[in-house]
Amino acid sequence: MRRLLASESNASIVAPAVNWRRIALTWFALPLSAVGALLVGALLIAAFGSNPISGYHALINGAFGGGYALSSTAVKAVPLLLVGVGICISFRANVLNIGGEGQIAMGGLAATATALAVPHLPAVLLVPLVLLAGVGGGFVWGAVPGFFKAYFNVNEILSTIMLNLVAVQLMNYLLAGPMIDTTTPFAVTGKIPQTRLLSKNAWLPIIVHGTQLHLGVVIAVAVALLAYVLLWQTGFGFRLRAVGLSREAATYAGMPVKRTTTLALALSGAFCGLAGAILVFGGISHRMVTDGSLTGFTGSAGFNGIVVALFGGLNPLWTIVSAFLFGGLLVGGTALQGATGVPTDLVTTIEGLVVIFVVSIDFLRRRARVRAEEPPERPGTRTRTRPGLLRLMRARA
Amino acid sequence: KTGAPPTTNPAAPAATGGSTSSTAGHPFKVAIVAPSAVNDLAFTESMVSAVQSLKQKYDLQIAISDNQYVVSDAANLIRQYASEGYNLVIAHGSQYGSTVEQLAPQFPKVSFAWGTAGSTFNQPNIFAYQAASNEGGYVQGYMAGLMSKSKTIGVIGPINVGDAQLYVDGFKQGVLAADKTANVKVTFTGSFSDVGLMATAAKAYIANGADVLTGSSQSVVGAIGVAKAAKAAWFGTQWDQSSLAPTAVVSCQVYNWVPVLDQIFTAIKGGKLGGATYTIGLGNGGEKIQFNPGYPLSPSVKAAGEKEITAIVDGTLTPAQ
Amino acid sequence: MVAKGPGDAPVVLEMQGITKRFPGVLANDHVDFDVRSGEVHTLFGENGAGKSTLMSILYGLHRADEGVTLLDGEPVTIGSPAEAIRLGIGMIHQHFMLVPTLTVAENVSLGLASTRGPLKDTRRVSQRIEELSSAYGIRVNPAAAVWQLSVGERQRVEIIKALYREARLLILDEPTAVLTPGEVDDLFRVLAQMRSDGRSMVFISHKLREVLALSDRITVLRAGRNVGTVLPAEVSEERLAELMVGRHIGAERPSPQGPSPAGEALLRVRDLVVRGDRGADTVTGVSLDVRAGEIVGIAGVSGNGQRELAEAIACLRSPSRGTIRVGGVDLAGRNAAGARRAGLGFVPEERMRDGVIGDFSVSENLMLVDAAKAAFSRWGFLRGRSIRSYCAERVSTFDVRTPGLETPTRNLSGGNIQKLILARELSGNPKVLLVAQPTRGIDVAATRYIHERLREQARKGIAVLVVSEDLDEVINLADRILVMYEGRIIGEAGARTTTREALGLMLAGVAAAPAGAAAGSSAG
Amino acid sequence: MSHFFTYAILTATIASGIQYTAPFLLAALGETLGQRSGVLNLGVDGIMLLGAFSTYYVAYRTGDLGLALVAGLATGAVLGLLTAFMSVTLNAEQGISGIGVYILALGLTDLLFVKLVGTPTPIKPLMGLDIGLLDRIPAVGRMFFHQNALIYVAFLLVPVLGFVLYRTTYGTKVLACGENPAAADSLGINVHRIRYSAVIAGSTMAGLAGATLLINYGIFQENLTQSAGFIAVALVYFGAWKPGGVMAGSLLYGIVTAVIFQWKSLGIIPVSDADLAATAPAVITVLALLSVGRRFRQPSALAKPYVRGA
Ligand SMILES: Nc1ncnc2c1ncn2[C@@H]1O[C@H](COP(=O)(O)OP(=O)(O)OP(=O)(O)O)[C@@H](O)[C@H]1O
Ligand SMILES: Nc1ncnc2c1ncn2[C@@H]1O[C@H](COP(=O)(O)OP(=O)(O)OP(=O)(O)O)[C@@H](O)[C@H]1O
Ligand SMILES: [Mg+2]
Ligand SMILES: [Mg+2]
Repeated sequence: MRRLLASESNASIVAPAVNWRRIALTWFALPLSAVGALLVGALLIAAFGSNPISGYHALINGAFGGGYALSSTAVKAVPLLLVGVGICISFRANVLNIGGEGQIAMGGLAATATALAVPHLPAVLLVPLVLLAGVGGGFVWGAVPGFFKAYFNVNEILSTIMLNLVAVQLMNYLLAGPMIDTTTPFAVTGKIPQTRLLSKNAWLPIIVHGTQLHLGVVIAVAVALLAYVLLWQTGFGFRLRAVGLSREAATYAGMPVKRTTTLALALSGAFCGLAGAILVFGGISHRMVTDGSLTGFTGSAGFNGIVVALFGGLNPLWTIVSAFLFGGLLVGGTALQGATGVPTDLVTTIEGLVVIFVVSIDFLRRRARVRAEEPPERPGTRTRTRPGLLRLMRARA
Repeated sequence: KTGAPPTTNPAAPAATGGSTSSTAGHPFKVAIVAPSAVNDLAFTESMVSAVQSLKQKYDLQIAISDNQYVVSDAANLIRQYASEGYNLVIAHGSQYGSTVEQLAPQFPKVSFAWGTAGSTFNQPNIFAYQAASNEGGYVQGYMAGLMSKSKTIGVIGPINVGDAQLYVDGFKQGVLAADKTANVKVTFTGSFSDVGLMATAAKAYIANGADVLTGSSQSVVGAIGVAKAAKAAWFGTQWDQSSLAPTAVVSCQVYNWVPVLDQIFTAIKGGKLGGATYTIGLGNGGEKIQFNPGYPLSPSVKAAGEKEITAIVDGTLTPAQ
Repeated sequence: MVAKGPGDAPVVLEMQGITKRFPGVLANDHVDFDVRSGEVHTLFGENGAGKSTLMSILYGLHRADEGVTLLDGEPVTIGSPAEAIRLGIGMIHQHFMLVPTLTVAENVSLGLASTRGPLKDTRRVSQRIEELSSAYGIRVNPAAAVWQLSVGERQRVEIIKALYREARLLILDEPTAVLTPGEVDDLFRVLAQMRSDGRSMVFISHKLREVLALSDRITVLRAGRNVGTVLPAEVSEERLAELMVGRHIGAERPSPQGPSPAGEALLRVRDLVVRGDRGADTVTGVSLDVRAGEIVGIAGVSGNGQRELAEAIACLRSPSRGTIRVGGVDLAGRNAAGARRAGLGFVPEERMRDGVIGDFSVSENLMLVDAAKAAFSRWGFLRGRSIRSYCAERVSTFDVRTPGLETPTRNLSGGNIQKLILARELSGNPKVLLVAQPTRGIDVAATRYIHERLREQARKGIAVLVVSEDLDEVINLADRILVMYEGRIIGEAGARTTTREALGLMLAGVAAAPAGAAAGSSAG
Repeated sequence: MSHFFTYAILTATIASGIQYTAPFLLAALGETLGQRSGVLNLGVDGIMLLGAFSTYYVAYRTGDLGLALVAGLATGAVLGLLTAFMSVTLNAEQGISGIGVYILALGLTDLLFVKLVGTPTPIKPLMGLDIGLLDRIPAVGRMFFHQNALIYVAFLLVPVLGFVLYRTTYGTKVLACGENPAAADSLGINVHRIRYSAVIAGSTMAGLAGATLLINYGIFQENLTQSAGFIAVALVYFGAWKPGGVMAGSLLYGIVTAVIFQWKSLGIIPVSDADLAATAPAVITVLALLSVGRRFRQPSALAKPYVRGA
């Protein structure tokens, strides 16, 4: 019997023909989705009576034209990237983390509380400490629904959404109460729900003078690389992916399924929490301040991060690229508003369209891949259509 | 999220890095960063339309970024406008204070205006502006106290801060001055933007027997609808809201930031980039009580209200802050 | 066992030149196939030979790329199961097509018009079900929820479904794979009655004995092609197997019946009580020993506690009482990983669900239990090179046929997946190997290979415990057979000293065990 | 505390709790129907938003609330079609496609609002409907029988959905598609058609939920729903996919919210602690779930696209 271990055996059977359809669908599916969304966006700009070309020109210029724009984009991308990486991890473990918003807020609060508690520590200690506190805050806020899911079978969609609602109120309470700024006289600011100016020693240093580019950008990229290694090069990542694909098989293999599930959501929360800390200490105002809504603090990064991760194929490395692009979209949206008067909501709309196109085109990708990648060998050789997006997007390490 | 596109195009090649002091021949560049929509019938609209009304007078080039309720995004924009050579950046929201405080030293040639608030952080290029909204609040509260039959009056604020807080305090004081036995209830929804919560709070008051309501912030539109549906009376602030509920709105305290802006522009032309705090009030024409002609207000109540206005304007009455 | 139908009856179904391509696979290659009225026509062939595909085309689940189907001589296109049903074709799938949360009556009437318009007419449906049950001697309670039913009862519901729809051509795809001998006999009795009503049947099975007993004709598919139609009277089991794989394979030789090996008892179970999913005890006091070098088979009708027993031994279910020792180590309080450390290897019964992760590559599945071992992981990081060389070794040692180590495991055949699992479970040199349903749904050739590997492990001194509902398998493979009934071991038989018939009675709980069973039912 | 328990306030609280419940209930019932057929629709919040907007817009333009409601329903149906197309025909990953719909609606409603409306203007409210003499019954009358018609519709849909699911052949097909679509398919049921119909009907209910919310508030604004749609999805899990359970969850959530609000406006909860109190509905919902310790068994095929023969 012929042994089929050698992969060259395939090559000898099929003539290497270029399959453009497959290439288009496997390599250009995501860019095509983006283009599709931008085209619909162009229609919307036109509906507002503006010129889409000049609108997009302003958008791209505002996002990527020059050092300042690039640095703004990079800074805007940081929370998206961190949340996105967290999403990569939790979705790989088959846990849908919709709680990024709350986890960001809790990370921000924990980091802020730390800076308020020990403001005099030197920067070399305080900066890592507040970042770790952010990680911790998010970790806890992710671990709770993770634990509930793993041990009490409480659906994580339910609990993460509910915890978002809890987080926003907790944030309002803390910022208007125990953590409120008591250093400025009441007459100056009234009772704005904000902390005092946080210790300078906790500020994230700017790494390129004259821009916004701060240490958080480097940290976020490093975290994404680490997450990649974690998922594909470590035993923990292996278990996490195994649990995500089949709880049953992981259980039979003796893996700690419940612990892994809890940890996956907690880790996802930790990354979001880190994003929260960076939002506070890498921001311009260097305080934590709210307008009473979660998005007022997070800028919806908890949701946008899902889009970013998805666009990055749930692969932390591609998520870096994707976060940068979406950061640019958000930053450029303001420039577009300036140039055309089309509200920045256009960017949100485009984002939604991107998601819809990506998940829809995935169907065609799946088919293209199955048709093209597994050429007929001999009758009776088994192949199976590959299932869903999450699985499809297994990066080849 | 601008309804009305900005008057001029800020993306057009701007004087970057050059001198920012306004020399004759160059338009004076003003940027407004505001937390809600330009057409919110309240806080943001009051400032934007005031600036636009001065466009000719001062040869202004205006850029507007509205709906910047995410503070970190707003901060980024404020910084960007400052770095693009705008002469004046108006940070229209108390929550932007810290940002302005941080940025002002980095852009010493740019003038920042921050409100509503009472402090310039002792910096030479920050103006602060505020509204003595307690004055109009007092007047309207006084009328409310006289009008209410159920003796139950509901007050809804967004967050306990800035002019909202002043208005609420003044209103409460006015009600009690008119009727010591009245029952004034105050709720803060915790959000500047949540129309639904405001409406819900208004409903709670109605359910508890209130027949007069008032509220501050851009999120009151839903609550006004509730008042209208329940045939309760409504007092507004920041902007004339009569058109929203011609049968329910009694009167509104209307802001007019023009006096403040006049002072700021004059100061800047005179080379002074900040360091002063300006207040609009009933006295300087920055605030006005606009009666809704369509509301059947009893003449005696109206007369009592006008008497209080006169007292405040001529200084015989000063509502406590 | 069953009277044969007429050989000259009219042809009801004719499939001509059916070709079906799946991405990468030619599943049917110009297959001709016909069925006569009142006939049981068997399709026989290796895993993946194309049997199910051919029948799916007939039932409207797939569309043929080429070829025509004639019913009563008329060409028909069957685009959906709805059309197939309308044409009088019924299908019983290997995996029951039942909705567990619905009642029998709801399942039976699903998709049919109701006499009460949009409302359900449960009463009328139940009545009709009762009529059919009594006509064919099939006992079912129309009001019972399907999840409460045993496997055999579910099978009956499937048959009722077909009868209810007045199917005159019934396709049965591996209907006996999960049935006990008694249930198989019941099924065959019903099929015989249906045949005498003039209904026709297409039967698919991997069990040679059944095929020879039931069929009027047998068509063998190999690699998607029809390699011949034979009459059961004219072929032997061996010849059939040979046709199937296309070369000569000898008959399976049962394990030599030596004296019971005197090895140490590596697996000791004492007085075990285990609770099932529905809260009741399903294992009610089991004690057994498996010695080094011995293969012990556990036979039983499914649902008599074997599954829970196996899961308890593998530490996937904690017993409410009793002890389990592997090589002297008490497994109490351990998890599956702990059981493996104590020296247990475990091949689960649901191999696609529990044994492997379909989307993982072959090598990832081979690492599933060992990834944390020092040989493959340092400081928590996986060691790619040693993993690859190890997996390559396993794949070749166990003859896992795969295009590559990175191939997604779901692309492998059932037999090869089973070999992969065996390769993995034996890698830790276990003292005890627990195998549940080792060859369910696996074709004859792969079955023999797997049996041979199990015997080889026993010869090496491993204690092998095989849980199987396939009597032939247990008889062929085991040195000793324990019969489980209602949570207990009710008897023991030497594999060579018992007969299928005697065993079959014991499975039904009828005959008591021969006295003196070494590890029979416990007194407590 | 004492004056909370006055008769008038108690009834008013429950009445507003019921009103608060209605949008959640409508959306959650719609989601229940969709999930029972095997489709997870995470885009409910977006559908509610767009439904609310179109209701608002038509009411604002025409002043005709009836027409406005039709617009809300139609919007729900169209978005249901989109959702079904993605989930059923294109086999999209459902958790994610729903988020796409949500984000799209979030942006689009605001764009449309700015473009088509501009200045926020309240619409005329839907008056309370007095049901015969029932609303004269002391206490109960004002609590339950002086609500606007949509509230009755929401609660009426509970038994209606129960009836459809458990008493009709269509319901049985829906359940079968959610549990074992292959079985349904093998019996000639068009799984795609059933799922399309369930998702479209469910989304229409989400559109109605948006309209109800809008009519409650009387005005549209950005992100009007404030995650109400997501909470509705959560309530489906809470209610274990049963209409009655979903209603219980929605009522728990709505009434706790109303009570907190009443207490805030009555000053029972000090302003400084108001935010903490506002976490109560969410916390109580999760805790209720934990303490009941219910082992959920969701529809087996939930969120799994059905591909014949796979
Ligand atoms: N969608 C598919 N794509 C590729 N191969 C498939 C697909 N569906 C089924 N198969 C293969 O076809 C074979 C027969 O399918 P069937 O549904 O009869 O499964 P089965 O008999 O349970 O499989 P097994 O024989 O492994 O137990 C299976 O072994 C499976 O590997
Ligand atoms: N839906 C499908 N998509 C792709 N390939 C398929 C599909 N169904 C079956 N196949 C492939 O077609 C071939 C024939 O499969 P089929 O299910 O007909 O085999 P079978 O004879 O029923 O096998 P078994 O004995 O395991 O049931 C196999 O290689 C299988 O992998
Ligand atoms: Mg088959
Ligand atoms: Mg098979």
